[in-house]
Amino acid sequence: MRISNAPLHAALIVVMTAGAALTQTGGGGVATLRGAPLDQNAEAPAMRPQVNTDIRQVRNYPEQPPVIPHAIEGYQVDINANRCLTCHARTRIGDSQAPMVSVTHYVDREGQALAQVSPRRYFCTQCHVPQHPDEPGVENVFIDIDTLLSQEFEGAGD
Amino acid sequence: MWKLIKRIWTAMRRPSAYFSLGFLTLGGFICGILFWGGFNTALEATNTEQFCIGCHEMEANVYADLQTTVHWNNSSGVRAGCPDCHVPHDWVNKIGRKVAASKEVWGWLFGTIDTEEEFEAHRLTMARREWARFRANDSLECRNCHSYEAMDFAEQSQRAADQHERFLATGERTCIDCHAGIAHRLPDMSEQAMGTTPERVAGRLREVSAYHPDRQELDAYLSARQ
Amino acid sequence: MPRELHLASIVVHARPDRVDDVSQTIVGMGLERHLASPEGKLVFTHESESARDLGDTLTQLQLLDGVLAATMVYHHCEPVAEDAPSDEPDRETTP
Amino acid sequence: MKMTRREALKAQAVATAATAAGIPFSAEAQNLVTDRDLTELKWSKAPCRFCGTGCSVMVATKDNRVVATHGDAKAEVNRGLNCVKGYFLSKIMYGRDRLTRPLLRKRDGVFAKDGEFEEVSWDEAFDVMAERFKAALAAKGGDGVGMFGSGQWTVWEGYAASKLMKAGFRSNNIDPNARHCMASAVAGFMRTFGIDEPMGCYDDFEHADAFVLWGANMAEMHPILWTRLTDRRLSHPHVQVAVLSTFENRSFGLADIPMVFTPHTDLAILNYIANHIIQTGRVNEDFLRDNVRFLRGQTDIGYGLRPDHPLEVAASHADAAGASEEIDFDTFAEFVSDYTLDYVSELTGVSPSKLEALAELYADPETKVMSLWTMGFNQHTRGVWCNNLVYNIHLLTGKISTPGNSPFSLTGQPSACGTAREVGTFAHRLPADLVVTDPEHRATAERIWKLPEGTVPEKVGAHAVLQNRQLKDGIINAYWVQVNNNMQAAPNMMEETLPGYRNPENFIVVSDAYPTVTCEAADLILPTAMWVEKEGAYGNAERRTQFWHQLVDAPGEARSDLWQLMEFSKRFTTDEVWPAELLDANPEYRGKTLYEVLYENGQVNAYPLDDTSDDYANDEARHFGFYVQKGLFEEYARFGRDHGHDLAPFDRYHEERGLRWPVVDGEETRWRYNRDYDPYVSEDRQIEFYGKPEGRANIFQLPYEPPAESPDDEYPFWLSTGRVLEHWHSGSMTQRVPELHKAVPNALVYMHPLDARELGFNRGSEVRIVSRRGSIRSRVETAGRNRVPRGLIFVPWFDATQLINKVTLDATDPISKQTDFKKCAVRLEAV
Repeated sequence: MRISNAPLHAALIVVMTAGAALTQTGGGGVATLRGAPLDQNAEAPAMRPQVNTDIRQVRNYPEQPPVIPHAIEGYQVDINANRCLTCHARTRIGDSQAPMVSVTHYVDREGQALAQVSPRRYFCTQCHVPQHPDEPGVENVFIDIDTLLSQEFEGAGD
Repeated sequence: MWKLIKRIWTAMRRPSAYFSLGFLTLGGFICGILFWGGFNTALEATNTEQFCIGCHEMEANVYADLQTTVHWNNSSGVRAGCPDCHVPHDWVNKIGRKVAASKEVWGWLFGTIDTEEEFEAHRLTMARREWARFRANDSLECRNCHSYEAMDFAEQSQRAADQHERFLATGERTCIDCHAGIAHRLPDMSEQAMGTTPERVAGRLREVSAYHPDRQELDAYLSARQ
Repeated sequence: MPRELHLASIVVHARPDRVDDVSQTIVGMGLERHLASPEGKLVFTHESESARDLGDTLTQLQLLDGVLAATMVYHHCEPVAEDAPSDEPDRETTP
Repeated sequence: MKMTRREALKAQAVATAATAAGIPFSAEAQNLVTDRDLTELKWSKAPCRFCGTGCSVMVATKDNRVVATHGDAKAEVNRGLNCVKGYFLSKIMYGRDRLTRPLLRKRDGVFAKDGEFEEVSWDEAFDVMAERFKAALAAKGGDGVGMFGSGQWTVWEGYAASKLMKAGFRSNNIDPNARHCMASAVAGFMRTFGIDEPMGCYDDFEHADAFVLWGANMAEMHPILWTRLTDRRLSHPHVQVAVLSTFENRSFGLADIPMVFTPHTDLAILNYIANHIIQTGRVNEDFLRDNVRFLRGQTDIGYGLRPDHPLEVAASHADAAGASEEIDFDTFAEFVSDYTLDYVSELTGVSPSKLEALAELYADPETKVMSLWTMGFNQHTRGVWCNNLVYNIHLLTGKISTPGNSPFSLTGQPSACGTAREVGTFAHRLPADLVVTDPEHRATAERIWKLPEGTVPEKVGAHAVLQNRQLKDGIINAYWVQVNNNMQAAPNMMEETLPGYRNPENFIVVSDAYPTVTCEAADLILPTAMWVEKEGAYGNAERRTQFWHQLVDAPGEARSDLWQLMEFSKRFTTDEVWPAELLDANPEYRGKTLYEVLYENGQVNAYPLDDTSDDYANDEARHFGFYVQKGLFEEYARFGRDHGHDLAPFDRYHEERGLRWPVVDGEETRWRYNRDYDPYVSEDRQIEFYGKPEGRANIFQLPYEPPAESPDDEYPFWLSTGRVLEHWHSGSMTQRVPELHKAVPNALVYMHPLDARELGFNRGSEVRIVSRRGSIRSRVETAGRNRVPRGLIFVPWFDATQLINKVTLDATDPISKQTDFKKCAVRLEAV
């Protein structure tokens, strides 16, 4: 849980000591991602290192760009050099044993297949992002197609 | 004036009539220590980060680069400053590096690199010099702190452990081959900038010159060499 | 005598109006139901330690009231090592 | 998915049997579902829900749920690409905490300002809400109510809202959050060209030889346009990219000319470039002679703070900030001659060589230049000036309105252009660039809306920042916020935003899909349908209007903003809200509901339900009994057709990947003001800026003036705020996508490592960021994606746990009223 008791206690104190303060700050019981009354500041969560397990995450659908299962802190991706491609380029995967960039990345804006990764795909982190161990404040109930199909079948069979 | 110099010189050449041999030997020894100590102190003074960033070009460029990297901030709080990586730790190599460095003093005096643009223009040349040195000494300065023998593969990511076992243990590659750019921004690694001469690609710069739209030629060259 | 695993899948075609009770009966016989179609086709799997057991079951199915046909589609047989359960996790199956 | 060997065998057995029997089998049994009927998805197009780029995405639905999204290969804007946010659009509607019932603050069963939120019916919600709106209208007329909308409203939602406020409630107190975002660009366009929005289009990316990013960090904020720019730069080695900002960001990764300048001094750089063009004899004299006039703009115009603020009292022309007078070229040339290379280099902290290289991109007649900007210029207390000054350098060289020569104002919201600007949901505007202060414009609106003369009030309404001030001061008492999170977005939250929302005199309604911090400060929360839960239309930064169908149903009782606006209007009669004299003069309007007057006017309800698509649901059309969206759009389109803002017929937009207005004879317009492309240009002109008299655009003489607040001994740091790639605006959608949250979980303070050292902070230390107005707690980042110079910190604003707008200053551009979120003075303290 993101919401710790400290801000709650603080809010209670405010309420008890000054009735007028309630209208100033009272959240009214609606759960937001805030984690503290609006007029107070909770402790900023600690910065944690990027996930570096190399365990690939299941994609939500085939078209989703995979998230990066390793840390990329300090990786240089600019006009001078591209650290990602030192492992993921076609010619590098023999040494690195990393997944090769998808063939979709060899197609230019006009739909022409190129010999090299298309320049418009050069900045990898526009689509592929590393992950931190921080869980979101609220769950997401997106259902992927496979789960939906199996639910549907079970529904039909009953 | 000339007479004075001549008189001193004569006095210096004459054997001592006043001091014992022992005194002279001992005195010479002490003077030697003082001189030597002074030299070393001066040498060490040039071997500090403060000296390195005494000139603006270093402070504004490579030192600024360093401050965002793992050699500046890390979990165990060990920091590597400029001399840790750029000056050998044993004396002979250190003096050698210092003599070589006198060229940099020349560059500083005569303003070879005064602006950020000039620094960027020379970044590749300077970086290459360092990569070549690291390759020649098998990444000696890296190994002052990081040795293969001391690596705990259980603590490394699987990816890193695999690569170290495969390439570092076998001596097939040395640290800098894969870790160039770890402390400073990489210069333009494109083919146009790097060129394709053997000297420049010999050290497997392809490890860091990953990608440029038209660097097929370099790839072709590299595969032909293998 | 070495133990064997017999795993078979069976398609049962039941009368559409009898699908539910036929299905229930078959599950009661120890088979596992997987799929069903509106036309009354049902897919079951059957696990046993002998081919005879499988044959008997098939016969019983064909004779069940409300069943039009019962057909074995897939049969797999392998020895079961006493100390090595066959349930060891396989490699990850999704690419 | 891990399977035991036996399970795998069984799955194979089942699959074989299923195939033999012709039965579709489930995904649990096998990894691959092969039955086409089951696996076939319904793919439909929709524009992305996030920024103003206007990428088109393909959305897959199955069983009333969105199951996948990907970039639309047929769309010219993005040709199959999305940024990481766009790729995760499938998940934005599925946060567990979607609002599904209206929530009202109650105590003992009745509304109470200090009550706790309780679920209520729509009827009860609207009853209480109507009562409060009626009371405010009765007491104060239109001044007592207000609405804060958005550049995320669909076109018809913004249009319906504008009608309800401006004609129904007869109040111009309606403003969009685009005020925080685009207002300076709008004022810049109106002052220089007389018509809003860029003359060029995204095709310029494939034609330019040089790109200049004026503060825009496109690599993060407009990633798909950045792919087009990157494509051009890396594929054509002669192309140059100049990146200007107050700190080094990801866009510097492509920079040939990187430039970190002292905040606010961009004004001086722009004047230096003009000076350089003139001094080196590269003025395009033919172009100037035919197409340009010169004006001297008003100076010393203040900072848009409250009138009693010392800075406003000291400003000599705060009351007439937008004034100007005509001058000639020589006067202008002499004025900019003060902006010498040495002076500007000194002021900006940028080396002379870089400044010269930048100026040469503009001066060289052979180089086609695209200038790009967004919040760096617009969120600036001289933001309108910045916009005017960048047009100056394009006009001086004639580098405009031709492919590749393009001063291009980027937008931050999906329909900042389509809704906020074109529909005219600003406090001073009406559709198609008309304004409420012009009697003829009001008459046009009243004629098209079939309303009596004098319905639309003349008085300019309260703009975004003023609305918050008036809520605090108790002037506006009934207030409705739709599709935005202004508690988090507005400046100086503790002094100017929160007090107004919690002022006991006021009733605050917030319509949203998720419980935001704005909801938390509200009295009534209305659950809202979002994105493809309704039929919609957006207009992007290159004048492209794009439509989408309703693809899935909204959860629970959530309803679209359109439904809410129109349904609410049924609760008011003209007799209740219009003055007696208006009704006396027009008795036929007596006794009607606002719904009848505004939406059942024979135009909005002109298209029957049958006209809606057979393939898609349309909840609003079904509810109201006619094709609402089409009726609203067609009525709205009357404003712009034959007036340079032509929109195509409604149905065509459902077929196309958008069209760029003006759409004349079925053809879109790519470069306006150029006869080769724009049918509105006269036969005898090659270039004609037809929004201004004689078709001449204005070059403005405007100086550098200092910012409202600068660092001092007590508050020694500049604070700049902004966005990150992975989150969009206040994060209310992206923070609910786990992958995006995990990519960037929290806001951080980006600061220089040596500044951190001096203050005794490590990377990761918790610090308090303190200004004269408020403080927040955050963590120090000395590495990562930005490299800030000493003396400046950058804090993104997406994080609800770290409301950086508690710290910012509510200084605005005095002309555009847009807040400067990029500059104020702060200090840092250890926690």
